[in-house]
Amino acid sequence: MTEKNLTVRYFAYFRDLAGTSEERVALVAATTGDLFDALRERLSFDEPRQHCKVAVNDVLTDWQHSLADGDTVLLFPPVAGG
Amino acid sequence: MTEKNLTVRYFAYFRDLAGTSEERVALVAATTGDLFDALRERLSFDEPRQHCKVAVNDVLTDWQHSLADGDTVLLFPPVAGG
Amino acid sequence: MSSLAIRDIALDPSRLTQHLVDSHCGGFVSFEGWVRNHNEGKAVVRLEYEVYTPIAVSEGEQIIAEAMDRFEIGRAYCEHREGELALGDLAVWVGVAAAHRGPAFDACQYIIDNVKTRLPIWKKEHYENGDSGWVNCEGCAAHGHAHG
Amino acid sequence: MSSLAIRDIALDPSRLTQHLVDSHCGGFVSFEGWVRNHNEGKAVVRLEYEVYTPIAVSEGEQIIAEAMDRFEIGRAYCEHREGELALGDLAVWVGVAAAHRGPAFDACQYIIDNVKTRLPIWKKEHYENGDSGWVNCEGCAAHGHAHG
Repeated sequence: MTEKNLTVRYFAYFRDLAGTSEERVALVAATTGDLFDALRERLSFDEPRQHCKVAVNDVLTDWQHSLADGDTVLLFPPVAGG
Repeated sequence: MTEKNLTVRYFAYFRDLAGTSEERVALVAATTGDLFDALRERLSFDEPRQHCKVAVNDVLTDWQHSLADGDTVLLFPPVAGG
Repeated sequence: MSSLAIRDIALDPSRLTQHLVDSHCGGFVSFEGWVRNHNEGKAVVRLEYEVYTPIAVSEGEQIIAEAMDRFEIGRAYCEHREGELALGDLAVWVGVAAAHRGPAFDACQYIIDNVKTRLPIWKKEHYENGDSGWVNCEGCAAHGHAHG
Repeated sequence: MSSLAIRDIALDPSRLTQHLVDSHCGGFVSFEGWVRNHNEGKAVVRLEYEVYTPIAVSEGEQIIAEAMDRFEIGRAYCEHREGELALGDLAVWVGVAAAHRGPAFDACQYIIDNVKTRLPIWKKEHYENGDSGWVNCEGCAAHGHAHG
């Protein structure tokens, strides 16, 4: 599998951990789930997938979503509206 | 059984039927239920007891309440607040 | 302060909410009953509420005490109108503040359900065709008492 | 008009209710979420909401469309704050108007339950002792991320 160039945007707690709100990453990641696992290891957070959300190109999706070169992935830590 | 002197107060639909908001009645009525039945016949209304309410001397009560001479009985047709 | 009041002037939800502000309570649920323009297919133009206030207040306070007892809530308050109301006017307001929203929803519904069935309040509707009638209680047989 | 909006200024319930006035709907239920002075035993002095607005709005509109579909209601509307809030400020408002109150209560609760769990909104609390922390989601494990 070849690497994909992705833009990852971080919010709230994840932004604090990443130390940035956005970065370019080149990754051999087939799905949003793969990307999540790679970032979870790199940023050392505990949250399991089911407590987080992900959007690709501004549309909410699931952890089986196949990533394409050039995608912008939004990584949402556990939400707490209201 | 001797007659009791009661004050009966009518509200809303019952006042329209009675043509007055209050009257003195002298009645051989042991309970609020007896009074209800007598007035239901005299005023010719259809409502059964369970759709109406009664208070004696400003306290809500049931249809088994024993009446005493001098009591003021409030007769409430079906309520429709809200 | 009483937990229920009968008013002969317009109810103002923002003033009413002030009764319930509590820095311990993050959830607030309110119910507002507005005068509708129709009832059972008839066009309503205005209505009157008749209230027997002494018992409406004592029974209303009892309902709110029951709600405080049954549900984990902080505060609850209710006001009901009497007199003449126009379309869109506020007839009844119930507000409940609680630490958690579930009990606030449950208590608010409990209070309005019981206010509607237990308080000595009667509603006379005036219809577009000139008729008027006392509205039957919720849950009673569906026949009104229309008068010319 | 969108059925959900994110605001960076104070929410005003009386203005919001105007979105929902409908002469066919006699029952109106609203939920207000106020900033509390405590959370999990810690004294809160203020908080910030971070919102990712494009998805908060599209997902919020989806939630309200679901509520309109599931419950017999006439109208529903929601606003959520972003930015800095003080104690007692209104963080979220949900209003539902319906011909009958049962569906209005159910729909209002459905909307707030889903707004809290599905919208990309995060809350950072600032505590009396100078700490601050991102608040965990409802239903997630009860551990916050406190930072000095």
